[in-house]
Amino acid sequence: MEVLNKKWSMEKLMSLRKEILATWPTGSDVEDIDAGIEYQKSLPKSKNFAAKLLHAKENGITLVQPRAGVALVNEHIGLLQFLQNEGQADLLPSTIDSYTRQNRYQEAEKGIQESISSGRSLLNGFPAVNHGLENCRRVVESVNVPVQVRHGTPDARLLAEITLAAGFTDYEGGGISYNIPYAKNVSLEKTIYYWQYVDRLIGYYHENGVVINREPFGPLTGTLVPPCISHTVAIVEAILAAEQGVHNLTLGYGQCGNLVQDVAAIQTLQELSEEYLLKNGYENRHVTTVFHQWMGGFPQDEAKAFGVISWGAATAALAKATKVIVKTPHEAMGIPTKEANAQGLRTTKQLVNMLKDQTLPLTNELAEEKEMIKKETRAILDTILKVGDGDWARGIIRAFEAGIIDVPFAPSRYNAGRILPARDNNGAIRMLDTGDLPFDKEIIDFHKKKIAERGEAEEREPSFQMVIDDIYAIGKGMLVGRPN
Amino acid sequence: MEVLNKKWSMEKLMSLRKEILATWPTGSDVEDIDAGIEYQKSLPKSKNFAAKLLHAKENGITLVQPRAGVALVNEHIGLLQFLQNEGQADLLPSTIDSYTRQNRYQEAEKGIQESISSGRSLLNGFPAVNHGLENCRRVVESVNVPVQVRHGTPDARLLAEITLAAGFTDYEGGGISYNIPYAKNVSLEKTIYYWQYVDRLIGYYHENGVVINREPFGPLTGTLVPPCISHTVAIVEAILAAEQGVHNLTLGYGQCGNLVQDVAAIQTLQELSEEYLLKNGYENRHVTTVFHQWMGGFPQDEAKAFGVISWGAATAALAKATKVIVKTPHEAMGIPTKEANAQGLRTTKQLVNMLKDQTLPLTNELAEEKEMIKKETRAILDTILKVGDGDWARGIIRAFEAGIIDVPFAPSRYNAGRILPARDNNGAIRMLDTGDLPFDKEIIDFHKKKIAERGEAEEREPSFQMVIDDIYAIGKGMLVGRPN
Amino acid sequence: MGNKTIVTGVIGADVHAVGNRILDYAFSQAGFDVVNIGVLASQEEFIQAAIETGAKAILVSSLYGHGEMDCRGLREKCEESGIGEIILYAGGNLVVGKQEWEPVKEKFLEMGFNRVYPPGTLPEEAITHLKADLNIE
Amino acid sequence: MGNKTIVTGVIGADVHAVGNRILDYAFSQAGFDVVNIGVLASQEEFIQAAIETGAKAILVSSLYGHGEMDCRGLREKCEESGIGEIILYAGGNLVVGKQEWEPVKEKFLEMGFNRVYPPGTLPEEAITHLKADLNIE
Repeated sequence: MEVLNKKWSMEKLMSLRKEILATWPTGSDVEDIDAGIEYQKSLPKSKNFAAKLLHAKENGITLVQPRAGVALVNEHIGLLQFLQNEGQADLLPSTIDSYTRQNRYQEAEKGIQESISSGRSLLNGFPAVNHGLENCRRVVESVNVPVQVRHGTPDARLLAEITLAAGFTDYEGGGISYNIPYAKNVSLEKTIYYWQYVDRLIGYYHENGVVINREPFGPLTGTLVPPCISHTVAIVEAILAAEQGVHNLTLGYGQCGNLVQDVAAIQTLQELSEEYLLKNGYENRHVTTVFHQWMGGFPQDEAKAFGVISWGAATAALAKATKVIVKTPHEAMGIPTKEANAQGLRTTKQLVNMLKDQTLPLTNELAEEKEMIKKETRAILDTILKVGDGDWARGIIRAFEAGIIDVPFAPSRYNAGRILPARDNNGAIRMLDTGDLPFDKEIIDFHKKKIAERGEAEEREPSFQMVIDDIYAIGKGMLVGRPN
Repeated sequence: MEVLNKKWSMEKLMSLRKEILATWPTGSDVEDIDAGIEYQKSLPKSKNFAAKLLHAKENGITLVQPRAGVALVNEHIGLLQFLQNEGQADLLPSTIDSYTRQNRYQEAEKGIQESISSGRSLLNGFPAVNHGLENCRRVVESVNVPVQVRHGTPDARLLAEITLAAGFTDYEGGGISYNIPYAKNVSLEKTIYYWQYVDRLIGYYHENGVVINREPFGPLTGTLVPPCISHTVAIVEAILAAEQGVHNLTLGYGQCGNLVQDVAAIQTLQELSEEYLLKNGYENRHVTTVFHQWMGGFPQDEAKAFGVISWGAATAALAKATKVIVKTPHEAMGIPTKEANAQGLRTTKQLVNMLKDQTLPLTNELAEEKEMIKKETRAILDTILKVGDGDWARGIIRAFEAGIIDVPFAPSRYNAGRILPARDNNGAIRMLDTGDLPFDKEIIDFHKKKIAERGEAEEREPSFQMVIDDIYAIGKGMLVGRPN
Repeated sequence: MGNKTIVTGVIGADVHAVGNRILDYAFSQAGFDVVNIGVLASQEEFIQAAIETGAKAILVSSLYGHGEMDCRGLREKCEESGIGEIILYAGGNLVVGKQEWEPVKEKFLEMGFNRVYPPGTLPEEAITHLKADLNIE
Repeated sequence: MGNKTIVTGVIGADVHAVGNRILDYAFSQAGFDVVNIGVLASQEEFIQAAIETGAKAILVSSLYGHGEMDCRGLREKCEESGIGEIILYAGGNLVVGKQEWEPVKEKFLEMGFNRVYPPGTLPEEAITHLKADLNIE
């Protein structure tokens, strides 16, 4: 099957729908597609994600959103209400459990049952498919702010059908960003096709007056991802979504830790995505940005974790990201208590409020960083379109095969895994090895120079050990993993 | 009595000493001035404040120091050891209680007794004078890092004699910075004279091979102090200390909250102080800087307090201050537990380590801010020397009388109290009213413009209400106190 | 002076001047005649000022943790000075360290204070109370 | 293969790939022959790989909190497959949420794991243990 970036007919969507809804009993509750649209229209505007994001963007505010999800409905509602009331969250999530992400609804069911019998959540998220339409609507109705589905599901079609009909107004993921970092053996053809379904569904909602926001997952593997890599994936997914009729997009980026690079990344993500959407004929699209606080390893100590969280919050505010996804002081220990989650939110809220009147002024360093990110990203994007013979879907699939786009530390066998990222002497993420990325000599020399500077400062040859040192560094209180 | 900036003879110091040491029984333990010097020489270099600061400055490291002091010796030692071991403090303090600061040793004694009988510290610091030489030496000997005396004592002569003989290697305060914000009715003639004694004593130590670091108290009243005001006081005190033979100085500044202004302040403090010391003939002086985390009101919520602490830590690191004085998540509640104190230290340590390879690049905004701070500070300093007919001591006294230098919110009746500071639209501290500061039209217009911008944004006339709103703002999570 | 005269100040060896300045401003704005004796004020100075001005209330601030020791006996001294019925408020960081608020409040009420305020209280709250306690408006 | 062959992987529906890559690198550097079956690995895949390569140990990683459910019965399946004596290690964020470490460790030891590691353990620690358990060097 060849997948092309071409808008699906409604017939195609509707004929597939039947099959999808039949994959788990709760699918039958959403058979009437227009019932979901009617329900969405009955919700107040204050619960619409897209509207709240655009308002924030216009007013230079950075909104604050947690990750959160537990196995049982009442407990999940209690958790979200707590984060709304005690955490002052502007936006809420329902983070989906890992079994549901792999469409293992049977195992999710077992997790629900064990959670009931043991009195604590044995699932790492909310199994929305198993709980079904009415329970999901109870979640949306129980809080006062917009709710987003956050997951990591390569085939998220049934999940989308149920949660969108239930009033969720933002849907995270994409055919690339929820495949390469989240699957091992699933081809990009398949996941792009799965996500064309989701995007077409959202396009149908849009045509019928319901605006659903879409958020490609920005941080990918969350570990030393150079901005040009995550930007490329975000922009290609934005184009694929836009083709199916999605109008509102939040593009994401995971904090690297170097202030100048992070601010440059958020600014270029906004600028490049608008440029490429327009250039490809997608008009009237609204792009906002999301900044993910530090996605790598966290210090075990909560006081130190607060420091890491705060630096992410400050950077998000100075970069003027539209929203920031918040970590918690329990990060190193796995899933946080609701109290710890609310603490991370309040710390972040304090900083985005304190810094809302400040930006990072444009400096030579910032201008240079932005220029390099743009050059790199354009080089990859333009090559993708070329190898795709003018089609973005065909292009991204072929590009992954050829290593033209390459995500570090990804589990998928459809990813080349040839590039090797490491920090430079100021903590910005560069490449020790640019693999088969389609870079010209200027870009390659830039990375070589930056890594060489660090090697000299540390008196060692750049190697994979440098990469490992960088991965462990934050847990030891550092950004750059220097030898002892 | 007229006080001039002229180095005291040793005879003058020694003749006064007798009288000072007689003001409390423990003074008799330090009668032999050279015994203190010998004891200092017996201490390892690792306990010398000046040496550790210079090493940090050379290596671009920002050291971390708490505030801490309790009534009883063993408890105080336990506290410092905890902050060293659990808080990873690079430098330690002994914060002196408020009775000792007012030379009310009788009341301090009562506080010690009540603390013993009640089993908790009823004093807000360590009453070093009452505990005397041997107990103070036990403190220094019980820890592995340098220890500084931090207080707020207008007449700190006896305290200096005892603590320096006991091995403390850094002494905070000065005739201006420990008078204007810390006293109501004590004249500057008196306190400058008191501190000439302290500085001459330290000069004597220096002549005999023992380097004691001196730190004028930078933040003054800690509330909306424009950088030019605190810079002026710090530089005048540095000059007064240098005249008496002090060679090592740490000049301080309290965080205002606007990143660009804070970085500009630390950089100009270093540059201006070196310039003025040299211009006034004081060679071979070593200036380092200290950045005080947010000195104003704190949020009650600990998670939010961590955010405020982190922003101070990040700013100190980006400004490359030599050390940072750390707040705690209990700040809004008064004196912290040792655990909370250690948490503030670890949060700060995480950030200064993470950011040690980054600086704020020089931008137009930063260059302009530095230029303005320098112009303002030079205008005040040069006028001080003029009205002092060439003498800095005479000049600063006359300048305070005339409002040529003026500290906002100071309790002292020797301070004019005519200037009115408020934040501009980006959160930088400007002046709503420049009072009698000797500013030219360019500077006055700059402040007017900045305040007017904010007034327009908030659609209100600038007034004292704006100042009050700014003071309460951080507690409400904001930097700029906007109307609702 | 009239029914609206009050004495404010910061007791003991405490030099925290900012809050004192704001209280002065806020109570003046609210129509009170504020006699502000400033920081580093002794019990005797509070009482002296109250007697001289015929004040109806004394508002004691303490921000540095020694409030417990500094405030003890103030009510008794007022009684000895013939103004035993005067309204006494206290507020701020009244004790050393983070402690449960209720016991601290109890302690000050037992000392004879009419109202006690924890850190972070806004002036508006005390203004409302004082107007009620003095039957103003 | 020899005495130094081990199987590593991330169990269940877990896709955390970074730590897995580092473990692979660190154990290889330490002289082990690492058979890395990657993320999303089932119990059966671990056992199959161990049998095929004659591995002496299976190192199970779990970072996403479902480790408790995913690891249950692994020892019994090893026994059924004829490799009941194989060394089993587990490490990572093994349960959902912040829990006391000791009870978690007990739980996994009872399940038949030889050693269990909390989050944040460096590879060096497990390498030292494994060398001791396999009598290497």
